Formats: sequence, C-alpha cells, structure tokens
Amino acid sequence: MVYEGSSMKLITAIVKPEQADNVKRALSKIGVHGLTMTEVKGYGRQKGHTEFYRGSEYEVAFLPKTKLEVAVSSKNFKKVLDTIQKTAKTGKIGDGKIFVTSLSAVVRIRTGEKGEKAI
Amino acid sequence: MVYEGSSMKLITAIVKPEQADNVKRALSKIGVHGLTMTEVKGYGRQKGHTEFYRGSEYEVAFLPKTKLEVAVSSKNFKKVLDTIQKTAKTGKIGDGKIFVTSLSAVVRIRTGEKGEKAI
Amino acid sequence: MVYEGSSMKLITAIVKPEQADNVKRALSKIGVHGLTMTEVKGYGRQKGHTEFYRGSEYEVAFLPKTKLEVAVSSKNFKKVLDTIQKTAKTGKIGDGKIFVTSLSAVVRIRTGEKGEKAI
Amino acid sequence: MMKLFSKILIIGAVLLFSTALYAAEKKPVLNAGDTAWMLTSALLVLMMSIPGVALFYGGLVGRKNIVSTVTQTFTIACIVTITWYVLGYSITFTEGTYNSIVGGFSKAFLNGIGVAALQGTIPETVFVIYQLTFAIITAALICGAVVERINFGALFFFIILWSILVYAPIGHMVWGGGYLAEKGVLDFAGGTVVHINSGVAALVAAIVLGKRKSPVRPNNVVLSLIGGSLLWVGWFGFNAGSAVAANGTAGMAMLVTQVATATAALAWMILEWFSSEKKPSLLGILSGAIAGLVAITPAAGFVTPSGAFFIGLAAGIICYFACTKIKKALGYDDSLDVFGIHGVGGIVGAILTGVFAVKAVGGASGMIEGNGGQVTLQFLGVIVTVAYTAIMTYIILKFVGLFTKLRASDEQERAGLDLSQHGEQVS
Amino acid sequence: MMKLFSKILIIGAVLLFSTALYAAEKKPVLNAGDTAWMLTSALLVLMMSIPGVALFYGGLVGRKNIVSTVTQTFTIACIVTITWYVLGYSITFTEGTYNSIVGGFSKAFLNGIGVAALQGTIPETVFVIYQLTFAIITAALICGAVVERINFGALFFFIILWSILVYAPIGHMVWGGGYLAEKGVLDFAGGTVVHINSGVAALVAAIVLGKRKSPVRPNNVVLSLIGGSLLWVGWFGFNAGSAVAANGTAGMAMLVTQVATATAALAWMILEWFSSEKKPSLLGILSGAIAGLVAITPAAGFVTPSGAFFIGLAAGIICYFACTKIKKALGYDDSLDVFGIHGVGGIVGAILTGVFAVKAVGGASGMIEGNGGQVTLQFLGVIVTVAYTAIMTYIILKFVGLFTKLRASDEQERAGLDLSQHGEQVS
Amino acid sequence: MMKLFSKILIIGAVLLFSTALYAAEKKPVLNAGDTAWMLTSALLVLMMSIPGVALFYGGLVGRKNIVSTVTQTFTIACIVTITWYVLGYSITFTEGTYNSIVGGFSKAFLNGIGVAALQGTIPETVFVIYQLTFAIITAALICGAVVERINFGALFFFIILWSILVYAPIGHMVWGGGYLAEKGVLDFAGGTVVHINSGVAALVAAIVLGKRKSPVRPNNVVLSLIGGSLLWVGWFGFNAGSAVAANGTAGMAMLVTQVATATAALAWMILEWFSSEKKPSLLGILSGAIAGLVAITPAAGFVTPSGAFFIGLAAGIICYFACTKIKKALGYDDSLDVFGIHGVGGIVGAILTGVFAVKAVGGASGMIEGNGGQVTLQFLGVIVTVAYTAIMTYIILKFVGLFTKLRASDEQERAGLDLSQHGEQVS
Ligand SMILES: Nc1ncnc2c1ncn2[C@@H]1O[C@H](COP(=O)(O)OP(=O)(O)O)[C@@H](O)[C@H]1O
Ligand SMILES: Nc1ncnc2c1ncn2[C@@H]1O[C@H](COP(=O)(O)OP(=O)(O)O)[C@@H](O)[C@H]1O
Ligand SMILES: Nc1ncnc2c1ncn2[C@@H]1O[C@H](COP(=O)(O)OP(=O)(O)O)[C@@H](O)[C@H]1O
Repeated sequence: MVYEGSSMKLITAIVKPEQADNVKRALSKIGVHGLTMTEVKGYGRQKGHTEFYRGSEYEVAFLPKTKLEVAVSSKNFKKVLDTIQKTAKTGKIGDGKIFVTSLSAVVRIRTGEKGEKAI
Repeated sequence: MVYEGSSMKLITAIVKPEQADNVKRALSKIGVHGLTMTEVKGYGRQKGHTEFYRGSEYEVAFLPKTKLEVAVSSKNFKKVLDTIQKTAKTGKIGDGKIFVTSLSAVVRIRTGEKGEKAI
Repeated sequence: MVYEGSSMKLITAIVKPEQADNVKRALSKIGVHGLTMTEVKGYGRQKGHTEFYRGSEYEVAFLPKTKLEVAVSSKNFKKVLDTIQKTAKTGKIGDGKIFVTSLSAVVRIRTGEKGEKAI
Repeated sequence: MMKLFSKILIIGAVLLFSTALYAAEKKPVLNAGDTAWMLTSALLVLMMSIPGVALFYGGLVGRKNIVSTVTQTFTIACIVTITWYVLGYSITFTEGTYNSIVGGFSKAFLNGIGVAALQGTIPETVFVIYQLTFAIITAALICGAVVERINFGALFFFIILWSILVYAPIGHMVWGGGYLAEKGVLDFAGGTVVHINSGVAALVAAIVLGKRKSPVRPNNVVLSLIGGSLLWVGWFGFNAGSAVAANGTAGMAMLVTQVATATAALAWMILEWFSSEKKPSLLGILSGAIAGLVAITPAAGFVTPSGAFFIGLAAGIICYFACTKIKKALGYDDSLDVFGIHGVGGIVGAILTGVFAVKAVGGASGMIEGNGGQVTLQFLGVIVTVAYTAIMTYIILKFVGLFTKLRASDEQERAGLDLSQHGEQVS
Repeated sequence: MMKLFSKILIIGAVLLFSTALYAAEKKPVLNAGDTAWMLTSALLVLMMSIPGVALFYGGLVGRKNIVSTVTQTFTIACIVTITWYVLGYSITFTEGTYNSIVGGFSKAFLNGIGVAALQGTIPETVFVIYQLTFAIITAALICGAVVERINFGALFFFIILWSILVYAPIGHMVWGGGYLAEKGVLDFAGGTVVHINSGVAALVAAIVLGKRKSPVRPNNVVLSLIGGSLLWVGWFGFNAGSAVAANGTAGMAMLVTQVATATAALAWMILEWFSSEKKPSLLGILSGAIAGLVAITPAAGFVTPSGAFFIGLAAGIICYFACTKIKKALGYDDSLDVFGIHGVGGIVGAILTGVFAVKAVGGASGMIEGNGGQVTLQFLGVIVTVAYTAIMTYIILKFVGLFTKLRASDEQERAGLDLSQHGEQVS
Repeated sequence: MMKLFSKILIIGAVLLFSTALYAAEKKPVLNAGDTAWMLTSALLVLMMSIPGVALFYGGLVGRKNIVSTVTQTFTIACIVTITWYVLGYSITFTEGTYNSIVGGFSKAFLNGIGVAALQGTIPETVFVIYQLTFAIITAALICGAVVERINFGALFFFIILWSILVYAPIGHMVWGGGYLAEKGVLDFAGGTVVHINSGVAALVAAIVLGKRKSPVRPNNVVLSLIGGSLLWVGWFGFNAGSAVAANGTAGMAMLVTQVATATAALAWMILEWFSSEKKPSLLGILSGAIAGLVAITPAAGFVTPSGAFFIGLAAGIICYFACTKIKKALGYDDSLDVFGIHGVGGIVGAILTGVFAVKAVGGASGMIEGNGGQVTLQFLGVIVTVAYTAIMTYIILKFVGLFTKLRASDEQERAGLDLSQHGEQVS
C-alpha cells in the first residue's frame, strides 16, 4: 500500500457535551478546519445516576458525552492534542479521554486527493 | 512521538442493543471502569426488514446496533476481548463484530496524564 | 499477540447522508456484506448555517453527515476504498473524507472466528 | 258594555298570547342552546385543521419536512380567514348575479353583520366563523398531496386564489342556494364541498408538481395518531354541527359518524392483516378511520346507524384499495393520499347517501326506500364538482406558475423544506 | 250567557296556559342547552381515550413499544363502538329477563332509536354515544397493565368479549336499573363502572400474562403530559356531563373535580419531594392528578368543594403508596399502574362518596351527615364489582388463550411490539 | 258582581301572565344554553394552559429543560386551583373593606356556594371555575420568562403568593367592582388582568433572575405548534366565553378573535419574509398569532371585524419589533418573550380598544366614534396595572429569595433542570 508509513493521526476525544463548542472554537483558531462530532454515552469514574418513575428505580449508568474526531497531519498533531486537552478540561470528574490512532490513509471524497493534502 | 510503540488497544465492539447492558456489567466485574457507547445501525448477514405504510414498501436495511469502545492496556487486552465476545453472544445471526486497533496515545483530559495511566 | 501483523483495514467514511444509500448499494454489489453506520455531525470547508428564532441568531456550525465503517481484508481494500470514494462523490463541497486505520484483530462474536474469516 | 269589554279583553289576551307563541315560531329567535353547540362546533372544526391536519400530515412526512408541513397548514388557516373576511363569505352565502354559480358582494368585509343578526336560531357571526372553518380545512387538506416539494411562496398564492375561485363557488352551488342545491343533491356536512373538492384539487396538484425525488417512510406515526384522533373528535363539530342546532338531527349525525368511522377503521386494519403485509398497522387503522369519517360526512343527517355501518364498510374497503393498489398502478405521487381518502371516500359517501337515505331520519329517501333517482342526482353532484375543481385548480396552478416556481429547487428538496424554506428544524 | 261564556273562556285560557306549563314539566321535551352540553361531553370523553389515554400510556412505555401502545387504544375505541352498536347499549340500558344483572336485546343494532327519541331532555342518540364513550375508555384503560407484551390478536378478541360480558353487566347493575342501582349504591360518574372495573381487570390481566422481560424507563413523559392534560380537560365531560344536563349539578361536579384533582396532584408531588427520591417529578404530579380525577368520579354530584379537597388528599396519598410501595411488595407487573391508580383510586372514591355526600348537593347524605349506612352500601358496590370483574376477566382471558397466544413471543417482545406486531416504528 | 268578578279574573290572569314574563326578565333564571357554553369555555381555558402553554413553551426551550418547563405549567395549574379555592375567588369577586383594591373573605373555601346559586344566567359554580382558569393561565404565562434557570421550589412559593397578592387584586379592580371597573376602563376578556399583568411580572422576574448561561435554539417547534394551536382554539373559550352567555356578543367576540389572530400571524410572517432573515418561519407565524390573540382580548366584545383587522395588524407589527429588535437592544433575557408578546400585545390591545370600540357592538364608543376620552381611560388601566404588578412582583420575588434560592445552581442549569430538579428526562 502506498499509504503505509503515513504519520497522520486520528485524534478521538470523548468530552463533556457542554465543552464541545469550546473545543471547536479553539480548534478553528489554530487552523483546524475539519471535525466530526458524534453524540455518545460514556461510563467511567464519573458514575451515572438513578431516575425514579413512580417509585421504580432505573439506573442510568451512562452519561451523555460528545465524541470529537479530528484527522491531523503529523506536524499539527501535538498542537491539536494539547488544544483539545486544555479546552475540554473543566477539572471535574468526567472530563473524558483522548485516544490517538495512526491513520494509514486519508482520502478527500470530492477530489480524490490523498494523504496530508486531504486532511 | 514519545507515544509510539505503545501497546494499548482500542476495542470496538458492535453488539446487539439488548446485549449491551450484559457486556457492560461483565466488564465492570473484571475491573474495566471506562466505556463509551454509541447507537449505530448495522448491516451484515442479518438482513433488515420491510415496512409497509399504506401499501408502500420501505426497505429498512440497517438494524439498530450498539457500538462499545473500550481502551485497554496490553495486559488487560485478552481478558477484555474474551469477556466481550462471551457476554455479547446470543448465538443468533447478527451478534456483531469486534474490531481492534492500536492506540498510539491516550490522554486523560482532567489531569493530562498520558499512556496506560490514563486509561 | 497472535493478531499482530494483520493487514486488515478499517475504512471510515464520512459522507453526505443522502449519499449513504448509494454507497451501501454499490458496496453490496461488490460483495461487501457488512457495514456499520452512525449519524454524526461534521464541520469542514462546508460551513453550517444560521437559524433565526424570533430574531435571535443561532449558529449551526455542524451539518448532518453519515459515518460508514467497513472492515475489509487487505485483498478487498483498494476496491472498497475506490467504490466508496466514487459513489459518495457529488462533486460539491462537503462530500466528506475517508480515513483508513489498521486493524490488529477482528472477531465475529457469534462464532468466535478471528481474523479475515471474521470480516 | 262591561260584558263586551270583558269579552274583548279576554279575546285580546288570548290572541295576544297565541300571537306571541306564533311569532316565536315564525320570527327567528336566538336559541342559546343551539348557539352554544355551534360556538363549540366552530372551534372543533378549527381544531381539526390546527393542530389536527397539521399533525396528521406532519407525522407522515420525512424528518426534514415536518416543520414545513405543519407550517403550511397553519398558514393556510390564516390566509383563508382573511380571504373569507374579505370576500369568501359574501360570495358563498349571499345572492349574486350569477346565482347558480356564485353569490354577490353585499357582505364583503363581513359588512353589515351586526351583533343581533341571526341565521336560523344562531347569531350570523357564529355561522360566518363556522363556515369559515370548513373553508380552512378544505384548503389545508390539499397540501397532503404536495408536501416535501411545493414552494411555500407558490402555495401561499395558490391558496388565496383557490379559496376564492374554487371553494366559494362550490360552497355556493351546494349550500348557498346555487345550482346543486336547487337540483336537490344531498350533502349534509360537506362530502362534496370539502372532501371531493380537496381530493380532486390534491390529485391535480400532485400531477402538475410531479413526484418527490426520494420519498421516505413516515417520521412519526404517533404524531399522526394525535392528529387523527383530533380529527375524529373534531369531526363531531363538522357533522353534528351541520345540523346548525343542538337537536335530534345533531345527535343522530354524531351517532352515525361514530359507527361509520369505527367500521371503516377496522375494515382497513383487517384487510391489512390478511394481506401480504400480514400486520395490522397504526397508519392503517388511522387511514380507515379518516376514510369512514369522510364517507359519512354527506350522509350524516340522512341515514340510520345501520346505514352508517354499511357506508363505513364500503369506505374502508374501497379507500384501502384506492390507496394501496390503484394509486400504485396509476403512478402519481399524491404523497399522503388526499385523493385516495378524501376524493375517493367523498365520492363513495356521496353516492351511498343516495342509497341509504331514510325519510324518517332526514326527510329524504334514498334507493333503499325506492328512490333510485337520488343516486343519479348524487352522481350529478360528484361530476359537477370533479369537473369544476379539476379544471379551475389546473388553471390556478399554471397561473401561479407564471410568477413563481411551483416546486422547491432540487437542492432545497434534498436539504428538506424545513431548513431550506423556513430556516427551522426539529432537532 | 255571555257572562258565563266569558267566564268559561277565561278559565279555559288560564287552564290551557297552566296545562301547557304542566305538560312542559311532565312530558319530556328536548332542551337544546342540555343537548349542547351532552354533545360536547360525549366528544370530550372520546378525546380522553383518543388521544388522551393513548398518549398518557404511550409516553410511559419503552421506545420500541410506543406505536403498539397507542394502536391498542385506538383499536379499542373502534372495537367497542361496534360491540356497543351491535349489543352493548341494548344489554346495558334496556330491561332484560335477568334484569338485576343484565338488560335485554330490544335495542340491539340500536334498533328503533329514532331522531326524535329522547332520554330525559336530550336525544337518545346523544345518550347512546355518550355512554359509548364510557365503555371505550374503560376498556382502553386496561391495556396499561399489559403493554409491551400482550399479543395484539389476543387483545382484539379479549376486548370484544370483555366489553360485552363484563362492562355491559356492571354498567347495567349500576346505571341500567340492575342490582346495585336498586340497592342505592352511589356512583355519580362511573367510579365503579369505569375505574374499579378497569383497575381490577387490569390487575388480573397483569397477573395472568406475567411480567415483562425487561422494563425500561418511560420514553417520553412529555407525551404523557399531553395525554394527562387531555384526560383532565376531558374529565369535565365525564363528570359534569354525568349530570346529563347543563345545570347546577353539572357546575358543581366540574368545580369539585377541579379541586380534588389539584389536591391529589400536589399531594403526590409533595410526598415524592420529601421521600427518598427527593425530587418532585412530572410523572408524580400527573399520576396524582389522575388519582384525584378517579377518586372524585363517583362523588362528583354529591359532595362540596371541601369534601372534594379531602377526597383528593386521600386519593393522592393512598394511590402514591399503592403504586410506589405496595405494588413493589406484591411483585405483580401492572406496567402502568392501572390498578394502583384506577382500581385503588376508584375504591377510595367509592367509599369516601359514602362519607362526604351532602344532601343539599346531590340529594343523598353520607356519614358526615349521620348516614353511616351509605358507607356500607358503597362497600357492597365495591365488592360486587371486584368479584364479578375479577372472575369474568380471568375466565375470558383463559378462553381467549385457548385460541391464540396471550403474550407476544420472547423474540417479539425483545424486538419491541412496534416492529414485530405492527411493522412500524418511530424513528 | 259576576261581571266585576270576571273582569277581575281577566285582569288577574293577564297580570299574572305578564308578571311571570316580567319576573323571568328580572329574577335571574338558569339558562341551560348559556351554562352549556360556559362549562365548555371553562374547560377550553384550562386546555389553554394544560397542555397549551405547557407545550408552546416546552417546544421553545432546550432539550434538557422540556420536562421542567411543562412541569412548571402543570404544577401552577394545581397550585392556583388551591389558592383560588382557599382565598382567591373570594377576594376577587366579593365586596371587601378596601373594595377599590380587593374583595372580602366571605366566600373563602368557596363557602356557601350552593348548587342553585346563580351568577347571571349560569350557576355560580361554573363562574367560579371559569374565572379560576383565567387565574391559572395568567400565572402559567409568567414562567416563559424564567425557564431553564428558575429554582422549582422558589417558583412554587412565588406562584402561591403572586396568585393571591397580584392576580386577585388586579382581577378585583377590573372585574370585581374595584377601582378600574368604576372608572370605566374597558377590558372585555382580560387584556389587562391576564396579559399585561403576566407580561410585566415576567419582565420583572427575568430581570431579577438574570440571564441564562447559554441559551440554545428551540428543541422542537412542532410541540409549539400543538401548543399554539390549542391556545388559538381554546381562546374562543377565553374571549367568546367572556360574554358569559351563548349569544350575539359571544358570536361577535369569536369572529373578531379569528380575524385579528389571522391578521397578526400573517403580518409577523411577512415581516420576517422581507427582513434580513428572508424566511417565513413557523415560530414567526405562531408568535404573530399569539400576539393577535392577546391584542384582541380586551377588545373582543367591543369592535367589528374590520376593527379587529386593524388591531391584529398593529399587534403583529409592534410585537414583531418588540421581540426581535427592542428586546435585543435592551438586553434582558425574557426567554420566551412573555413581555414582548403578552405585555406589549396586551398594551396595544388595551389602547386600541379605546380607539376601535363601536357602540352598536358592545355599548361603548371609542375614538373612531368620537369618544377620545376612552383612550385616556385605557391608558389609566394600563398604567395602574403595570405599576401595581411590577412593584408587587419585585417584592414577592425578593421575599421568596429570603427563604430559598431563586435560581437553580450553575451546575443544575448546566445539567438541565429536567434531570437536576425533576430527575426525569426525555430520551
Ligand atoms: N477505557 C475507556 N475506554 C473508552 N472510553 C473511556 C474509557 N475511560 C473513560 N472513557 C470515556 O471517558 C468518559 C469520562 O471518563 P471518566 O472516567 O468518567 O472521567 P475522568 O477521565 O475525568 O476520570 C467516560 O464517560 C467514557 O465515555
Ligand atoms: N465488515 C464489516 N464492517 C463493519 N461492520 C460490520 C462488518 N460486518 C458486520 N458488521 C457489523 O456487525 C453487525 C452484525 O453482523 P452480521 O453479519 O449481521 O452478524 P454475524 O456477525 O452474526 O454474522 C452488522 O449489523 C454490522 O453493524
Ligand atoms: N480533519 C478532519 N477530521 C475529521 N473529520 C473531518 C475532517 N475534515 C473534514 N471532516 C469531515 O468531513 C466532512 C466534509 O468536509 P468538508 O471540508 O466540508 O468537505 P470537502 O471534503 O468536500 O472539502 C466534514 O463535515 C467533517 O465531518
């Protein structure tokens, strides 16, 4: 595969929904112009809560979180990672995680461009 | 990148929605304390169905599935993988898949901790 | 890990929602029988829009997109990638991206099969 | 003298008394009970449109077109109110130069309708608004055929013209003393004026506009359940209200409405159950209910509960096939089956009114009482309405098309009319 | 002669006049005001079922069972209309051979009910449909106990039989001149016939069908808010309509309904607030409101606003504990608490009617006016209803179970009844 | 003798007869038609609050605050029922020591209101509940200004006090024989008492509580469409019901309400269409409709349809600018524009009532009939209400703030009030 050895990264951040806008704005500022967002539910040290409906308990273990995915070139990687970490942080439990995986290829669908150009 | 060579894994399991709770409980028991869940739709050997509205057919190819994502350290990897496979299984078609990718980095947003400590 | 060195890939495509069916049909034709779909929101060169409610502006930066995930064996990889790129393309801005990551393992939950057999 | 005087006095008193009684019978006097019922009926029929029709339709479109669909209904309620105030009431319910087709201008702007003016035993003001609510729902029903693709601006102008050039004349012909009224066509509560009228206009509009790019399944049949239920409940104002009094006729109209509706609803659901779909669906039973409501509308004041049973049965079965089989065969895209339910159901009801009318109920005999001629008359009513509406609707659409695009652009249709035409969306 | 004549004439005139007055008092004459109110009441009670109960229940089930739940209610409205038309009205409201339990067949198919037939001061047709709406809601309420698992086909047949074999006899016993009517049991608007009846049938059905596999929390309490609000609003047709006239009794019934409902609602919410849950919830205040509406139902024409306050208070508190504590202890899965609210609330209301009845309001005295015997009578009413309903419901369920499975298959239950039984889903 | 006797007899008979007639005119007698309409009107106005206002507001907040918003409305309906029963009705509608401001305690706990008590031609019980529904909606409207941040406990106590200390006095001043009634201020259906009152209270509350942290766009304007439609439909009970009879005044009130509402709705929508937003929106036309309903409220019994047209036009335009431009300029966070629509619309309506009142309609002349003084009087009504409400609302809020926090904590606001205050959420 021609794309092997790429050093592009996919940064996946699970953040608090109320912080997502904040992160997005900060990323825009440092020149990140692409972002994909998914509503997810998370479970971690921050525990869920219990809802009562007519006295019946329903445990809600999972809390709403927002998953942000950003593909970055190796050169931007560090900056983006730090920006996300800083702007997503509230200091309270449940702030979330960032996962990084290596991308072996990226394609821009519209143009068919590949690799870093496509990000 | 300092994180290169990490052997942390991201386990992504697509399971039946009704099995998700089961998996979650089992993972809790073996000490996995973080999990991210997404509602997805899947298509596989298990085919969808057709809905009729006033005689018009609408093919619904995709069925509701739940995607579970768990970041694990190399030492827990095998145990977690097996637990998910066992507890998600109903033996019927449509049970889903588990995909594993390598994580080149993990960050805990709240503390900035990195690597296995952050999981 | 026994699965190391696998050359299976996970193709993640962010496409326009109205193109998703198209892509799915094309993939079916070339023999891809598994697919996972997620509703996501995206932000890129294609900017969002502004909604007005009683004169108050609400910026909607993120547009609905569909994320398609397909695990493929190395032998199918190129064909699948090209099919997605071609069938998702409208030529207009906002067509989306394709990200490729390496899979270090795949498991079929129902049978416990592993590796390429499991895809 | 005294004797004579006393005699005269007595006779005078008695005369006075009986004259008073007589007068009470002849000169229209306001009846508070009738008025109470008609005030209620008016608001019920408005409720049938907003939120009734709005939700019934809103639940059946795709997710990107819910706002647009309900906005259409709501806007139509406003537009038709204004056209009715300006012109509609007058040309429907006064006498005109061409009286067999349309009334005159003497009550334009509701001119001269005082607080004390009566129509029968109720204030004329109440009659004005009661009739207005019929004009609204008729126009609102049409949208079902063109949702998800009509250009809102075009709809806006179309409705202004249609409510004046189509609704008012048909209303005048049937209820305002025009051609069909004179002929003796029976239409108790608006089978012709409301349902055949809107159904045919819808069919024409669907054909003129063309098909939707990519129809999707209903976004939320529970919204349609709310709408459908409010339609049923409100329809009592429609049918029982058409007695324009709180009396035995109103009661019977209500009862037969209930029987026909339930029968048609179950008929549709059971057909589905035994069809290839094999499942009794919510949309099925709702559709059947509406078909029953439509079909009993012209008959409501003329038939017995058992007559209603058969009308409901026929409506359920015929409309089921019209929507699921015939439409498919013909291939037009009447998105929400306005023609299949209101058009076809209205025609079934109009004809069967001529069959099942019973003298003891509404003063008119149908075929089952030996008066076969009534059926012919009913056919006449259907044909005149279909012809007039089809032609005029076509002309109006073409006319509006001269000034603005009838359809949303492909881009807008793909994005959904909610965002592209109204800048709003349901999250 | 002349004098005599004049005298006779005078006396004649006066007699004639007073005879006319007298006749007006004795021979039933249609009253348009009463009729207007009863037409309205009938549609209000229908609205309580569709969309009222449908939405109230629909909001409380899981997301995979919303369509199924509302479809059940809507279908029941149709089925019961037909059974009422065919047989129900006749065996409830005519005299029969076994009159203490059930009426006769003379009005089957609503035979012989003409436009002019009266029931009191309103057309009999209006009475027929008003009573029908009670039969509908009673049957519809039962579903709440068996949602998310009952097989739709089984429900279909169960309701046909139940509406004839249980509802009609109980209705006849209480309102149709049967056993309980004769004994002097007070039930103004249907505490016994509607609420205890449906509550007990629900409990039996819940036990016979067994528990749901995996109950989930309510999908959308806002739907329940719509349903609950329409129940409250419609209940004025239920309670004030039970005066079968637009008079002081109707007014008082409406007022006490409002007071009892608000009191029960707040009582439930405040109990929650101070309980371990520590939060006043929407479902809590809605549940309390329904409990209050239920409990005031039998009492509505008999008590003062302050009596209503205490009845509401008792209902709020007792039903709260019935639903949150006792049910848990007993372990049956009455999914939406039909027994805990309608059964228990109905019993509370029936007994307290015997306590708080005030002669000046409804002509009957309760314990607070020294007539302790009324409480005993009320107990009798409760016991007869509970016994008859429980036994017959059990038998009917077992009988239906001979022909079709009562429960959906495990597979269907897991997939949700929306898709598996109706082929529809809310996206 | 005989002659004399016969003469006396005759005269006696005639006298008796005419006395009877006279008595019928003078001594209040229950009219079933009026009662039917007022029973209906009462439930319509309740429906305006639950589910009307609840849904209208519920659709406009963010997704995390829907449950909380509708719970507020529903709870207020319960609270105000109790305060009305205990005290409110009495101090609004009886005579008191300080009668120009507030009534007395003689009917506390609805004491002494029997089944036979009349108010005009309807039972007093019906009058009590009809008026209660006005007290409910006034309080419910206020919430729109403080949703998404008010502490539920604080709201609870605020409403108890406000309904007694603000609503009742204003009601007494305008309708209960107090200061403004004496002066001759015209307010047919509650423009002052309901709309200016709630609008001003809302503005004060919005300012005292401060802005929301992060307003989001409406979660579901289709919910608002349901609410808005039910408001429109129910408003006929509000306006036509304010005739307290089913007569010509009621009919005219209904008709002018319809015309004004449609006009205001279209005015707002068209302004939007030609504004920078360039799109006619659902929320726009709904907002215009409410503005029209509000503005016609005080005028409903006094103006002609054409007067209504102009009032609607003015309301649509002025409220549009109040909500979209002026509010932005002033910078307070009246979240759902209670002041911009009810406050401003109420003032527009109050003043224009003084302009467009026509003697032939409601017995009072406005400026267009040369009675400019009426406008001054209307201003007086506005000023007194604004001043009294603003000051008292402020004091009550500060007082409640002594015992409990007025605002939810930041944490709760961020999490959404649904979960944090009620422990429920819409999935
Ligand atoms: N091991 C993991 N795998 C996948 N997702 C995780 C994992 N750990 C945490 N998460 C996600 O991160 C979110 C926040 O984690 P949590 O432990 O509550 O907070 P914190 O990181 O502040 O200690 C969780 O809700 C979950 O979505
Ligand atoms: N190649 C694939 N890529 C991505 N997702 C897949 C793939 N194959 C299967 N899936 C996911 O797994 C789910 C179950 O797969 P399916 O083939 O129906 O069942 P089974 O694994 O039991 O044969 C699918 O609905 C889909 O979400
Ligand atoms: N760097 C990126 N990381 C993650 N997702 C991206 C990235 N760039 C684009 N996307 C996704 O692709 C979608 C389309 O991208 P956009 O730049 O608007 O179109 P185009 O690729 O046609 O220029 C975005 O809405 C977003 O979901």
